[in-house]
This record gives sequence, structure tokens and C-alpha cells, in this order.
Amino acid sequence: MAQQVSAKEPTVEQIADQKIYKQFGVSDKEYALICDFMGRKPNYTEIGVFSVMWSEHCAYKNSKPLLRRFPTSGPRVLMGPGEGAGIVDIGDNQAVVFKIESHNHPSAVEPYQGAATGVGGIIRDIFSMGARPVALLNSLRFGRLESDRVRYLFEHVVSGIAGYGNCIGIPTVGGEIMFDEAYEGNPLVNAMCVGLIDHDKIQRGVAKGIGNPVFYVGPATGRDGIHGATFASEDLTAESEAKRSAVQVGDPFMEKLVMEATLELIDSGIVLGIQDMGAAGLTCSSAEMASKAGNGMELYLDEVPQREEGMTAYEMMLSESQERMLFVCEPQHEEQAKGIFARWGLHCAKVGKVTDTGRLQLFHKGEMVGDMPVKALVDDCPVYNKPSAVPEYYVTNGSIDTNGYEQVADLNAALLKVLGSPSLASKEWVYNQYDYMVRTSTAVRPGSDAAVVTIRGTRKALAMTTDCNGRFVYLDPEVGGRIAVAEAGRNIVCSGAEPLAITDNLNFGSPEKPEIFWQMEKAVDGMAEACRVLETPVIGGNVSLYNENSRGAIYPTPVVGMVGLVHDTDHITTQEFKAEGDVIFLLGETKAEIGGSEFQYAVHGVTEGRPPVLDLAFEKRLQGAVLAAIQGGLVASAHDLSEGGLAAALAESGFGRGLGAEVDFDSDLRSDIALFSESQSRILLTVKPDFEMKLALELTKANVPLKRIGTVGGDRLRISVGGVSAIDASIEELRGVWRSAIPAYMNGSKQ
Amino acid sequence: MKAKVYVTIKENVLDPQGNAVQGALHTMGFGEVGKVRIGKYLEVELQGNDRAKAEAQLKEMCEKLLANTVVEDYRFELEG
Amino acid sequence: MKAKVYVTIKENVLDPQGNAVQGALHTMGFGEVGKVRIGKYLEVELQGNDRAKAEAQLKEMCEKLLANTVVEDYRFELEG
Amino acid sequence: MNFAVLVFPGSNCDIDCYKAVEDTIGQPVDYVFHTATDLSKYDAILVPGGFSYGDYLRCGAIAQFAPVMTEVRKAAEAGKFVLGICNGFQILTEAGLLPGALIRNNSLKFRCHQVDLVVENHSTAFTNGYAKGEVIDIPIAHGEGSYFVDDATLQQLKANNQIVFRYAGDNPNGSVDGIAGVCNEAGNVVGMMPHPERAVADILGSDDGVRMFTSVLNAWRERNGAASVR
Ligand SMILES: Nc1ncnc2c1ncn2[C@@H]1O[C@H](COP(=O)(O)OP(=O)(O)O)[C@@H](O)[C@H]1O
Ligand SMILES: [Mg+2]
Repeated sequence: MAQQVSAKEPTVEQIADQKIYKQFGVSDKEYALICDFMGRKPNYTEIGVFSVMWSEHCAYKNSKPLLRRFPTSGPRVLMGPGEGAGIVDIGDNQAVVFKIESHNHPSAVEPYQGAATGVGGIIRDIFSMGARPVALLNSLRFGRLESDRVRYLFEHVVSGIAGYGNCIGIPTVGGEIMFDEAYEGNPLVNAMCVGLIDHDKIQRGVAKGIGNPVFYVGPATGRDGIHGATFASEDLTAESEAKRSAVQVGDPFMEKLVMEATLELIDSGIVLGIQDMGAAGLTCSSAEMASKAGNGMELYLDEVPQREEGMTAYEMMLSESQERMLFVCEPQHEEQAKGIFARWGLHCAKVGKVTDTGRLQLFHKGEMVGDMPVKALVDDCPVYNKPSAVPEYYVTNGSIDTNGYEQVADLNAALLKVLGSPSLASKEWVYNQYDYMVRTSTAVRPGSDAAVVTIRGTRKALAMTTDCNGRFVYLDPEVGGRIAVAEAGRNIVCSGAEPLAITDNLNFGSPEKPEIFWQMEKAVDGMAEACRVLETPVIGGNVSLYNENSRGAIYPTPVVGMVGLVHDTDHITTQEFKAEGDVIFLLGETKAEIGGSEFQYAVHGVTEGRPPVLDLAFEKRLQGAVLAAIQGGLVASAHDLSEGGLAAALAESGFGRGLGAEVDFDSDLRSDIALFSESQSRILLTVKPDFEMKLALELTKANVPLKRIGTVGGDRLRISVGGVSAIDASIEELRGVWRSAIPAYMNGSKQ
Repeated sequence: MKAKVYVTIKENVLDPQGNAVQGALHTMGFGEVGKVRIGKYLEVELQGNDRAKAEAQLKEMCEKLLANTVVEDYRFELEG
Repeated sequence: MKAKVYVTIKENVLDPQGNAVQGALHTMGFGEVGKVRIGKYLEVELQGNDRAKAEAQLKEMCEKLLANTVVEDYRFELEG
Repeated sequence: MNFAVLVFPGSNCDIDCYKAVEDTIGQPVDYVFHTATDLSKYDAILVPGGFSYGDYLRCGAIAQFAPVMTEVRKAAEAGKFVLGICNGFQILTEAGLLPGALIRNNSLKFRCHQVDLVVENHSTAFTNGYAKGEVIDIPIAHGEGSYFVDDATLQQLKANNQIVFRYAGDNPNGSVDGIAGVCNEAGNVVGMMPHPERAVADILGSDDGVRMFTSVLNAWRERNGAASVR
């Protein structure tokens, strides 16, 4: 065993005596455990490998106990959490593969590359399963656009996402963005990818077959992103600025070649196991592939393609250079594999061998430079059950009366304010930078409740959305968690699809703080319960902790990415009003629920109280009834009510075709509350007058309360509440404010 | 005065564009070509003739806007 | 040998990026900044030490690939 | 009629072009790799959009040197039909098969949305199914689609009726004279930034692009004496 490769590296004794492992985020107790598993003290390369394998990012050491609470199986689930991405059956031997992943910390430091490599990483997760990526989504959170730094981050995150997705040719079809000071200094950048696969093509990341060669494909390894995985598991501090060199650069062109070649390779049927090199690069992919097969692996580091001179074993093992893959096949297929990669201009290098030792053994310059038990690396990281405590803010919020604000008299002005609030305003400035049409399968583009992508050769389509209202989760994590899943489901249903399953990205602050851990625990409970009731299991996800800035943690933001199945493209429905004279129905009940609403934030300048309640049994009924009505051909447009409540939903529905509406909303609530309450489980439907009776009958039969509130028509939005006129504005004016809000901030005309 | 600003990608940061151009030059038959790195070249006109002030300003412009110092280096020359 | 290649946008072609940078520098308080033009700066390593040959090759590389002479000018310097 | 859809490393609208040919006119179509050295069996060559070679250096710059481009030149000279869409248009200008150059959008941003196009020249092989002056709805998706030619060349283009499409209303990228597509002097090579292959069905938002494909089939049938279809 070589103790040392480079003279610069600390010795085994120095690592132990000076506790150098602590710089890698390894605690004293963990170090002692590692020594136990190894039967000796680790050298620098080994402690580096252990530290990334035992980081939150790879080992989920703080979140594992919570993740176990999610329902992860169901009749359609072909693969749950554990592999690169989850897989759900959609019939006809086809399946949908999807996953979401965060790149928050890299994006805070270098927004363009951070976001771009986040997109690149999630795409690799999908095609390494053997699936053809068909769509991308993203969920973003920033501070307020008034700040220079926030605008810089926003602008460059968006162009990084666009730069990568457009170049590789996968349409970016949807997502969500919210702006709130809670995310100042710690933006959230979550990217989701959706792919299609035939059942018989599904791959796993396993190193099968003792003696089989292990191949490396993709660009040469450089000193990029060393310790990215541990970096992702730390608070953002001045120190992380100094670690800037850790940021990787993405090459979407390279990934396009790797993707095409990999899919061709998988199609050839010779792959036994394949995995992308994501967080913790070669370390994580080799250890996990060996672990899943119950085998060991030898790696010959001299054979690893290197971009820079004099790279050490430590650097090669920890590099996060992008666009690389590791795969195993039988020796007699080597030439065939090389031929496929050569056709795409790629080199594939034999860097290792599957062994029966159960150990990950590293060789460099004729010496063994690392020898670690695979099981210890992958399975034996200690799992922590962190203490949890109810935060004080939660208790005090319980006694805040959110219905006691002074009544807003000018409701037109309030509506303009809400529509012009960047979180609710049109995101056209963003999605017009994304190619959302490439692959010519996008049937519903960004701008409706969920995006819809058709499946060539069938009448089916996939609907997809990401959702999470961090304010609700902050005010009540359990209810907020439930709402995130329910809202995603509602968006899917409104598009004419049956909700299938979710992927989630748990973005939270530091789990070391009991109050934060409480948020995590409660949010997960709420999500899990909603997933059970709505029958949308969790098939994969990602955890991003330590999202904090100088003022504390971000709002707890467990983003839900949901995919649904449209059984027939005729069912595809959008939110925009379709024709004059169509009748408008409001489904569900409107209560006095202003806590955490956009109205409360934009008009009253606070986020406080309790969020809206959510009755999951009713939600389930509502979604079922609406989907049935859509599938029955009754519905012209469907829009779920979310931020901005009824008033915003009516306005948004009118924007698509510039159609107004005449609405008389019969309610006992104060008009400002009635219009802007964000009560859950509400959907706006429009129908042709001929179908009015039939729809009312069906929904009543399904025990879903509905109100006929008006008709589509004209070029003004007129709403009266309880017979008194509340809003009267031209659709053109409302749309102007809604569309120009974000551009105005970005071109400097608003500050 | 006129300033010439050179913005280059840091030594150990990947330059996909440079790599692609190197590959293309090889395919075109220029086998002698080694590494290619691609950066930016800016010409900036400046009023006034206080060189020291101009230099200080240029440094600030580079740090704040012209270069992304996370991944790029810069240098400049002042003429006239 | 090492070549430095400068590719600049022709005078009569619009340089929206240069204009945007100029605007941004003004907003940032650098009112002294006049025109800004943005081009490319390439460093190309070349094997061998026949300068005349290298120059001929560089010219060809620029004409064929490195610059699009419809909209760009180029020049290069050879070092070492 | 045989169609070739070229595939360069980084092409990503190749599939869309292929599907569009299948779905609109149902003619035989093949993907042809950038390394191919024989295009003799094809009557029309589609150079698709995407990011050939990552669009590194300049869009289309590196692709012009692919082996298949020698064959595209020969085909163009022989009067075969060549259509370059988006990145394909950029490649054809870089290769000198079409005049002008495409530079960065004046907004400095990638732009993806529907645009209205005016058909200025309806006598090319790809536009004979449209009426002159007709306004059609076709999407754009590009970051470097600002068409540039110097004044002298612009006058020539006008004189020769080489401007095929102009943007109606808003000029989305700063193109000289609102030019969205041009052809060579003979009219058999057409390049355009907007994507007709993305506008071939209602479900995609527009089917105004269908006639690009029926047009070229007509042109081919006329040339070969077969019955014309509409
Ligand atoms: N980051 C983004 N990328 C792409 N599309 C986005 C993004 N943010 C929002 N959109 C689109 O804008 C529309 C409105 O978003 P949102 O207000 O979050 O809708 P909802 O409340 O129905 O979930 C959706 O179609 C969404 O896909
Ligand atoms: Mg919605």
C-alpha cells in the first residue's frame, strides 16, 4: 500500500493527528468508524473517497430516516428510488423515467455554469437508464429582483439552463419561479428531466460479472469540482467563495455525443451495467456499481483520460468533470463498444475490472494507492436521527389573525399589484429563452398549468409540472407539504392527464438545527400522506440541505415534480378561455385563507399566520371528477387556483386569447378575501353552454361542490362579489402589467 | 484613450470551445496545431487622459463586468 | 510557437454585445466610456519552428475557419 | 422522391425534419451522417437545425468542413434541392452556398416563439405552394439569427429576388431588412432561420410549414414530369 502519491499530500499520521479529515466534513466519530472498517488509518486518497461517499449528498445521512416515510411503490412503478431515476409503466411496453436534482450551491457561486451543469447532470441520470430524454423542467427560487446580485443570478441561471438544454436538443417545457427575500444569497436551482423507455431496455448501474472490464467514456478528467459533493453539503460562507475553483464547466455538445453513443450502445444489448459520473465522479459511480452487484472493483488510474498534467489519485477519484460515464460489458464486446463511441468521435478507455473482493482497489503508477471495503463506502455511513423542535415562529403565527387586515378598497389596484408581482407575473422572459419545441412533441408549451409532450406513434402524451409554495411550507410544513403534492396533481389533472408519480427535491436549511429538522420531518409527513391518498408514489428525488444565508435558512422548499399520463391527445386541455359565451364554473370551496398568499405578500408586505387547509379526501374526489369530465369531452378550459386566488386565475385564463369574463361570485366573504384567498382544492372550468347541465350533474354526482360564476366574453374582466362590483379592468391592461413586470426589472426600467 | 482588454479562460478550467476548434483544425489538415484557447478581446474607448485613473477604472470594470473572475483571467493595455 | 489571433467585428456590422456592455458600464457609473467593441482572442499552439510556414498556415486557418470574413476582420501575432 | 436529412455531431432537429417529411408528404427519407461521401441517390437535402459542433466558435463554422459538405456543394451545383433550417442555414452561409452571415440576436438572448413571416418569393422549389405576400405562422428558436449582408449584396439579393421570407411586424433578431430566409441565384438552395418542420400539425401550434414540403415535392414532380399534387 502506497501511503502517498504526491509530496504535497498529508500523511496518514498527519490526517489523524491534525484531524485533517474534518476539513472534508468527516467527524471524529465517523473517522473512528472509517478506521474500524478499514482495519487501519486511511491515507489521503482514501479519506477523500470516504468523505464524499459519506456526505449528505451521497449517503443521505441526515435524511434517510425521513425518506423511508415516503410511499415508493404502486401498480405502475417499475423502479423506485435507488437508481439514477425512477420508472413508471405507461402501457404498450413503454415507461416514463424521471427525476429532479438540485444545483443550488454551485449556482450561487457561478450561476451560468452551476445551472448548466445541473441540467447536464440530470439528463445523464435519465439516459444512463437507457431512456431517451424528452423534456426538461426547472424549479427556481431567488431573492427579490430589486437587488443587483439577484438579477445577476437570475439572468445567468436562466441562460445557463437555456444554454445547456437548447444545445443538447431537449425541450425545456415548464417549471416555476418564485422570488422572495427568504432566498436572497441562496438561490434554488432544481432541474428535472423526463425520458421515455421501452421496458426491455431498462439499465441498472451494476458491475456484473467477475473479471469483466470497466470502461470510461467522455471527456478527460481535470481538476474540476473536486469536493463538489461535500461542497453541496455545507453552508454558503465566505469560504465557499474561496472554493470557487471547485465549479465545473459544462459542455452540452460533448454530452449530446455521449448521450447518442450511450443510447446506441444500450440498444446494441451488450451493456451489463452503466452509471453516470455525477456527484463525487469516479468514486461514487465505481463504488455504487460494485456495491449493487455485491462485487468489488479494481481501477487503474493511469488509464483514466487526463486533461491536466500530474494529477494525483486523490484528484482523479474526486474530480467532478462533467459528461462522463462508466460501464461494464463482457470482454468480447470491447471492440464493438469502442466502435460505437468512435462513430460519435468519442474515446472509451478500459479503466478497471470487476472483482470478487468486495473492495474498491485503486492502482496508480504501479502501486496500490487505495483499498477500501465497498460496503463500508456505500452502506455503512452512519445515519443520524437529528433532534427536532417546534420553532417559535410557528407557535406565534398560530395566533395571528390574517383576516383582520384593513379591507382593501381599490381591488383593481390590488389585482394589478398581484399580477405584477414577479412570482406571479408572466415568465415569458424566461421561457422564451428556452427551446421548448425541439423534438416537435410539445403539445402544451410553458404558460399553462402543466406542459404536455406527445408520444410519437401513440395517442398518448405526458403531462408534467413542478410545484412548491415555500411560504405555505414555512408557515406549516405538514400542510405545505401536502399542498405541494396536491397542487402538482391538480395541475396535471387540469391538463387532461392522470397523475402517475412524483419525484421530489427537498431543499432545506441546516439539519443540525432542530427547528429546521422539524420542518423537514413535518413536510415529508405531509407529502407522504398526500402521495398515499392521491396514489402518486415517490419514485426518486434529491435532498439539498444547508441552504442558508447570513440571515438564516431559506423557506423550506420541498419541490414536487409530477408526471401524468394523457390517455388520448384529444383530452389535452389548457387553462385559457376558448370562446365567447362559454360558461365558467368554480369548483371547490372558497374560505377566508390569506396566510402565505401572494396577496398577503404583495399587498400587505408580510408572510404570516397559517396557510390554507387541505382536505386530501376531497382533493382526491375533485381531481377524479375533473379528469372524468375532461375525458368525457365536456371541458373547454381548466385552470387550478393557486397564487393570487380566484381573481388571478380568471385574469390568467383570459390572457391566452385576450378574452374577458363577466363574473358574479356569490360569497359571504369580504370581497378582498373572496378574490385573493388561496383556499386549496379549487379549479376553474369553462364549458360550452350545451354542456353546462351535464357538467353540473356529473360533478354533483361526484359530490364536488360547484358554482356557476359567469360567462366568458368581451375584452374586460368584470367581477362582482355578492352582487357588488369589485373588479372592472380591461384584459389588455391586466395582461400588460403581468407581461411587463419581469422584463421591466431586467432592463432596468423598474427598481 | 483606448484600452485593449483580454479576457481568457483560467488555465485549469475546461474550454470546450477551444477543444472543438482544435479538433476542427486537425480535421482540416492542420496537424501541427496544439492546444487552442478561446477568449475575448475588447476595445474600449475612454475619455480623459489621466492614465492612472483610467487604469484603476479598467481594473474595476474587468472585475465587475468584463470578466467573470470565477472562471476567467483578464489583462489590459492602455494606448494613446 | 504560439500564435495570438484577434478576430474583430467589421466596422459596418452592428455589435450588439459591445453596445450592451457600453450601456452597462454607463449604468455602473463609468460615464467616460465611449465605444466598446467585442471580439475574440485565440491562443493557438503550433509545433515546428518554420515561421514563414506557420504564418501561411495561420492565414489559411483564419480565412477558412477562425474568422468569417463577411462580418469579421482578423490579425495574428506569432511568438517564440 | 428521396430525401436526405444530414446529421452532424450536435444536430438536433434532424429527427424533426425526418418526421416532417414522413408526416407531410410520406416520401422516403434517410438520415445521412456527416462523414458520408455520396449523396447521389437523393433528390433533396435537408440541413437541419441544432448546434452542430456545439456552435462553438461560430454557428455552422465547423460543420462546413465535414466530408458530406463537399457532396452538398456538388448537389447544389447540379440543381438538386437543398434546404437549410436554422443551424442548417448558418452552415450553408458559412459554406458559401448562400450569401450573408448570421450573427448574434440584437437582444443578445436566445428567442423561441412563433413569428409571422411574409412569403416574398414564392417561386423557389420550397415555396411554390404559398402565395406571394402571404403571411404564415412559423416558430423561431435561435440565439444567432440576425442576418447580415452588406449594402451591395443586399441590392443584388433584391434584384435577383433572392429574399424568400421576411419577418412581418417585429424583427425578432435585428436582421438586415427583416430578412428571415434567402435563396441562391438559381433558387434551388434555400436557407431560413424559422423552423417550418416545427409547424406541421395543429397540435404543434401551426401547420403553415406543411407547404414547404409539398412545394418541393411538386417542384420535383414537375421537373420529372410526374403529376403535380397539392
Ligand atoms: N422556470 C420556468 N421554466 C419554464 N417555464 C416556467 C418556469 N417558471 C414558470 N414557467 C411556466 O409558467 C407557467 C406558470 O407557472 P406557475 O405560476 O408556477 O403555474 P402554476 O401555478 O399553475 O403551477 C407554467 O406553465 C410554467 O411551466
Ligand atoms: Mg396551476
